[in-house]
Amino acid sequence: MAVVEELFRFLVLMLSFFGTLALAGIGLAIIFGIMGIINFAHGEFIMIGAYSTSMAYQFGLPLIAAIGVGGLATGVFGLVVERLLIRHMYDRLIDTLVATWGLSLILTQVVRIQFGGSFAGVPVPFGTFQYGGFSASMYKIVLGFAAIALFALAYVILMYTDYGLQARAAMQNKDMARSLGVQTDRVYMLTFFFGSVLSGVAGGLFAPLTVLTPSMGSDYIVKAFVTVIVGGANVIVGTSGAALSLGFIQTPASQIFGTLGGRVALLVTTILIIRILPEGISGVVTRD
Amino acid sequence: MTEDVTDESTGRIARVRDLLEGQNTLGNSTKFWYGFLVVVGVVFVYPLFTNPYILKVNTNYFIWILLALSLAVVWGYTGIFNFGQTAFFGVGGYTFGIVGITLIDVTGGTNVAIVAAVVVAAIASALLGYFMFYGEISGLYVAILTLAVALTGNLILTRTTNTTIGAAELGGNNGITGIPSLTLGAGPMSFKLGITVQYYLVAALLVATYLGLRILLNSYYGYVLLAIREDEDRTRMFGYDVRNLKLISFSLTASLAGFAGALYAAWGNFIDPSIMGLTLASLPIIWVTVGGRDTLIGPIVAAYALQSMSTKLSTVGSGYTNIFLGAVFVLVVLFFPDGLIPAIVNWWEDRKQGAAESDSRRSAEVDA
Amino acid sequence: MSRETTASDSTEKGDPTGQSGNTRRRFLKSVAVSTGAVSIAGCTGQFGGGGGAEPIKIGTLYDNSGPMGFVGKGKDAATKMWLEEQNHTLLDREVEWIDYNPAGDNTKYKNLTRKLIQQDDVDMIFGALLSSNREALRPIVDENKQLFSYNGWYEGGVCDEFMVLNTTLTSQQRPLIDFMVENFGSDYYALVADYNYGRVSNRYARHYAQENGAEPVGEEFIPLEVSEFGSTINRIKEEDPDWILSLLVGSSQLSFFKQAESAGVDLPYGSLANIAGTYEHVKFEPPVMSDTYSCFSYFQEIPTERNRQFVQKFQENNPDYTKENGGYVFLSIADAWNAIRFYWKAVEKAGTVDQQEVLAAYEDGLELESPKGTITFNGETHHATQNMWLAKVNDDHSITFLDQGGNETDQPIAENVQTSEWFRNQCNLVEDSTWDDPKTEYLTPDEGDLA
Amino acid sequence: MTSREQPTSETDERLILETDGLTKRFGGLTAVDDVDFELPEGELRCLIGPNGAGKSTFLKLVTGAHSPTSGTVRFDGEDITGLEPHDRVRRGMSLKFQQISTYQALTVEQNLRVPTQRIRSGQEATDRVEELLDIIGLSDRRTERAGSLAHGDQQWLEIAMAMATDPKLLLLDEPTAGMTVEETQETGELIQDLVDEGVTILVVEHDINLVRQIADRVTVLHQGRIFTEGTVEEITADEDVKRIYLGKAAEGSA
Repeated sequence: MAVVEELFRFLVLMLSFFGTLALAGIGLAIIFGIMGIINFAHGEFIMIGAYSTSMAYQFGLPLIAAIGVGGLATGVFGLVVERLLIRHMYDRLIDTLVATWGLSLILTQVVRIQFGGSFAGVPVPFGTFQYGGFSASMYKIVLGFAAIALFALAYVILMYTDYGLQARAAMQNKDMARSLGVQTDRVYMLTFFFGSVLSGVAGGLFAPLTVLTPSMGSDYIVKAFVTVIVGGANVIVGTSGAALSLGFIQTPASQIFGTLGGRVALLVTTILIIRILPEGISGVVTRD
Repeated sequence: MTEDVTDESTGRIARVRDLLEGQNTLGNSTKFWYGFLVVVGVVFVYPLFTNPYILKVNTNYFIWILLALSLAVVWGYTGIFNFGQTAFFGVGGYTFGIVGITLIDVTGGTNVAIVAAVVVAAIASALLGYFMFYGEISGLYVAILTLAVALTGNLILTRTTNTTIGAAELGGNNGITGIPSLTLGAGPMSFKLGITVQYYLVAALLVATYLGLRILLNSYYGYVLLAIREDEDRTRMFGYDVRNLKLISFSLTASLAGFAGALYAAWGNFIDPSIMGLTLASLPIIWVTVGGRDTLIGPIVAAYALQSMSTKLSTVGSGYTNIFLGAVFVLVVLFFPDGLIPAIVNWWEDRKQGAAESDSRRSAEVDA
Repeated sequence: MSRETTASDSTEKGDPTGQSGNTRRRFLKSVAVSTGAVSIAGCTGQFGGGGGAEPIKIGTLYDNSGPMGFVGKGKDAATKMWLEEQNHTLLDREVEWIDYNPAGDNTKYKNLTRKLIQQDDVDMIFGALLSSNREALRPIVDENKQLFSYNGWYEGGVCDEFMVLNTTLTSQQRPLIDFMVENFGSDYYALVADYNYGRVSNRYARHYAQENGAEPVGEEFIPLEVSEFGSTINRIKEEDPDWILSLLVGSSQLSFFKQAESAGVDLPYGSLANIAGTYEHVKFEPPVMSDTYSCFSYFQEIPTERNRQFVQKFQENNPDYTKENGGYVFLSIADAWNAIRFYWKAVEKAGTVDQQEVLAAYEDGLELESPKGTITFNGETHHATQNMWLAKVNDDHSITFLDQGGNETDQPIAENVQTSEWFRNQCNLVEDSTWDDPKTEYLTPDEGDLA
Repeated sequence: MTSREQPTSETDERLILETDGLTKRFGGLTAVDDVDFELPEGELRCLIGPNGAGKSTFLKLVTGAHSPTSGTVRFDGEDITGLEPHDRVRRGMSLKFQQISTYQALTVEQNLRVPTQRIRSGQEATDRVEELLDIIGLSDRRTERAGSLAHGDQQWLEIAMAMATDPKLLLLDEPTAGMTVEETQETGELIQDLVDEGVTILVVEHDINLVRQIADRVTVLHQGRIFTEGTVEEITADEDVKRIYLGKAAEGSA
């Protein structure tokens, strides 16, 4: 196997692991990073994104537009959840965790009753990427770049919009931000909406690759948690850095030890990183 | 300790009550103790009126309550958010299963298995505790780390399809079957516990654990744990070795969870990896949150109520169980942030002394 | 069914309480061949038992929610259809159906089994989906000497006095391995769901392959939650096998097929775990599953007249299971249907619902005309024989049945297939086990056993 | 206000606290720069200096919250540089934090019980709690939650809690922050009562009135180094001290 093909194999695998972890984690990271709360129903938000994307696709929209619709639908849903529930428990980490856990139980069962066990899927677009003897799913590569694009979008919004400025202020010191006139409640509402949209888009991007079932969210909640913990509080750099490094560890591990090895390596790395870098990767980045 | 003025004549009862009561636990009035005796009475008279199923199911609920108490102490009182307490519950259960099956023919009893379960849970939790608390890990990261440990345990246990330790086949996803019931004594003298006796034993253990914890929490250690929960730095500057105390609290409560796990394995003659899964890991958290984080009574009532409700709903055969439970969690956290039981107690006290001057126990947002 | 956790749920829209919610129409016009046969052959003795006294109680323990919810609902629907067809009467006594939902929680399985036995005092229990559910409740069944029917497809091995089983065992799926080796070659790559069902089934598969002189070029044990198959697909391409053996189970693992399709893998799949029970050919859009061969005892598409009527009647009762609604009448439904009908025959043969006598009727051998064709209950092993069909998924995801040579047929590829010889040698519940001194084992072959 | 006469001479007095070349660097910034500090037993020393002079860091080095880059800390004659904070407290040191650190959710009585029970038990502990409640005048509000107390009461509660371990050296970090003038005055008297009981006290403080009211001697820190030491009168008269405080453009560098 020529070296180039080996390199391609590694790169594509790396890209797809990175894409999966980053997409799974970005929505959770934004909400956790800025609002300091854990959305335990994050997996179900991804599921809603996937379901609404599939619905839009069945309706006849092209995949890209369908994913947009999926993201928006999840965003609106997130807004409703934020206004009804999350608004009453800002900064109460444990209570939001239990409340959103209850929400995830409700969502999974309601979707099961409403749409049944599984839902019509979305075909995998773009066919195969060929290079010499090496071939891989083009969509996997697209997924990796989509993740990078999504992070860039989040970075731009956080860095160059006034919402972004206020959000970062609230992230550093909520009381100080409030005393400087930042309507933190409004910022939190927008942040939850923004996080939900990203989760929905992630769900839409995952839809072609998996089977849509009410309990598909549970596959992603662990991945998202791992990425956010390792990433730490800093939303953009931390999460993307974590997805990159974890992808870097999982790729060879799964190549050599098989998929089980990859998963165990992922969990063990998380445990070690928490021990060595209590604030995660972003702790290192922002320290000096 | 303010002495609750009782007209108890004999000094002995007053002295016992003095031990049991204190500011750190709910229920210090004489009326409470009468209520307590009534409940214990009902529990011990119940077998005469009901069928084995009800006894067996209630034994199961008592075991869940022991698990809830272990979390109430480590999280409610010490502020260590142990999301993986069910990992030690599972360690206890599996150890009991392995040692029980291997030794049941040798010693004829399961005493060694029970001790082994508690010891292994203690050692495992001490190692993890040392790794965390001497590594300055705290708050949310303790929760995530303990959950990660539980999920990893689950992952590994499901891979034990053809692993055999001692005489016990771990059986991967199917778990260990054929675990002996609680058998006390040894050799020819051993006595296998029937359903009713098991019910009484577990009920007695639960009452003893509750009273023991009341004494502990109203003693020197109770104050220290509360102090650690409130402000570690302040407590350290009073001369307490906070890291060591957290390790002790974490390990003791994990051993209690391991003990409960052993009882669970003996109760069901079976244990499988789902014991360390995500769903079960969240149950104790929910019992303590719904019950109230700085009481013992709260988690007890919440664990019993929620588990029996969940069983009741499953007999209705509807798919609405999860929706109902989910709604309960959301509503309780929304309207009773300090837990249902403290809210009821406060409501009761407000009503009794008239709304005005009751000291509001509505504590500030107490975040672990 | 011994698959674990996130198995894909089939479509069963409609609210859970009223099943499909349509009115309870009587199917007078449906050709009641099955009922006819039962009433003629069934009532040997006069109507025994307590006459019209208190009702006969039947308990079912099928998940209505949780990852296996779709399987449980299908079995409930089949049970409901049969009871309605029988007018809820058996031996002229009213039949009361107690339906509990353990929702996949093993502790609930234990509590509810005990409740059915000790509180509701049922005469018969049908239940458990995964092997872990069954193993959780079996000690209670044995302790209380309760007749129990397990009808989920699994890796085989239950040899228990009080348990009667009728479902597809991996050991009965040998024709698939012979067919794949004969038609595609002896190098195959095995994808195995890493838990009991997967591992034991893989042992049978490898044993049968080796008997055909074939060897796996790769065997990968994949955790159930994995949905990322990049590295697996790379390895398959590297090995370049003749065909792929699929023992993939659960919604996460099924994403392999989509990812393989998009990565340009176009090898034939020989599947011991797909199509019949989880109807991927309905869920995925063509050509993801094209060129997949599956060998099971039941498919909705089985071309016999009896099956066509069963499917039509079932879909009328439960519209969610029609193709338009993305549904499918899958294996577990047929197994539940046969399970309750076997019980009906046994009770009518014994003339009473006394469990010991009903079991004797079972052990004496029963024959049942079913949508799967004629199947017989084997007394020694307490398992029912199966007719195995070999299905091929075409490019448009339609199904055609093949014979050993690969030609289209409307006959099963193997009839009256028993449990494996290894199991039969060790499990004889007629000789070695009695009601009072019962044999209650769970025998799974270790590595060397089958050779 | 009883005026206190000066301790005669440094040498033969037993030193409760002594630092030798104590230095602490955070990356490029040197917060505490080669400080030699001596605090004789029974003295009430005030530590003052403009913001960023290194007062808090110095205190953290003494309590062990930070470990020094170089230099040693001796307490009651023993080198405690390597000791954990709780070991230092067990040797007779006690601290009142800068921000109020009472146990908000616990009652006043529970707050006092935590430090008291470490060195006393049973009835002796209960009596000591009663005694402390009287000193800070909160006897009749013992069951109220500390969080619901007024700012001044909470400061006093924390001072009483710091006293409950019968320390040889009491470290007070801005004990009168956020207090009214009368409250500051009363706090000064409370601190002086404690000194009469033979406790050595080191107070980090900005309020010059309080310093004048209670201090035996004053140490002025500036840019991590001891700028000058002396009695209150000497310090308040010192022009240089004013300059570093007021930050006027100094002629030469300090």
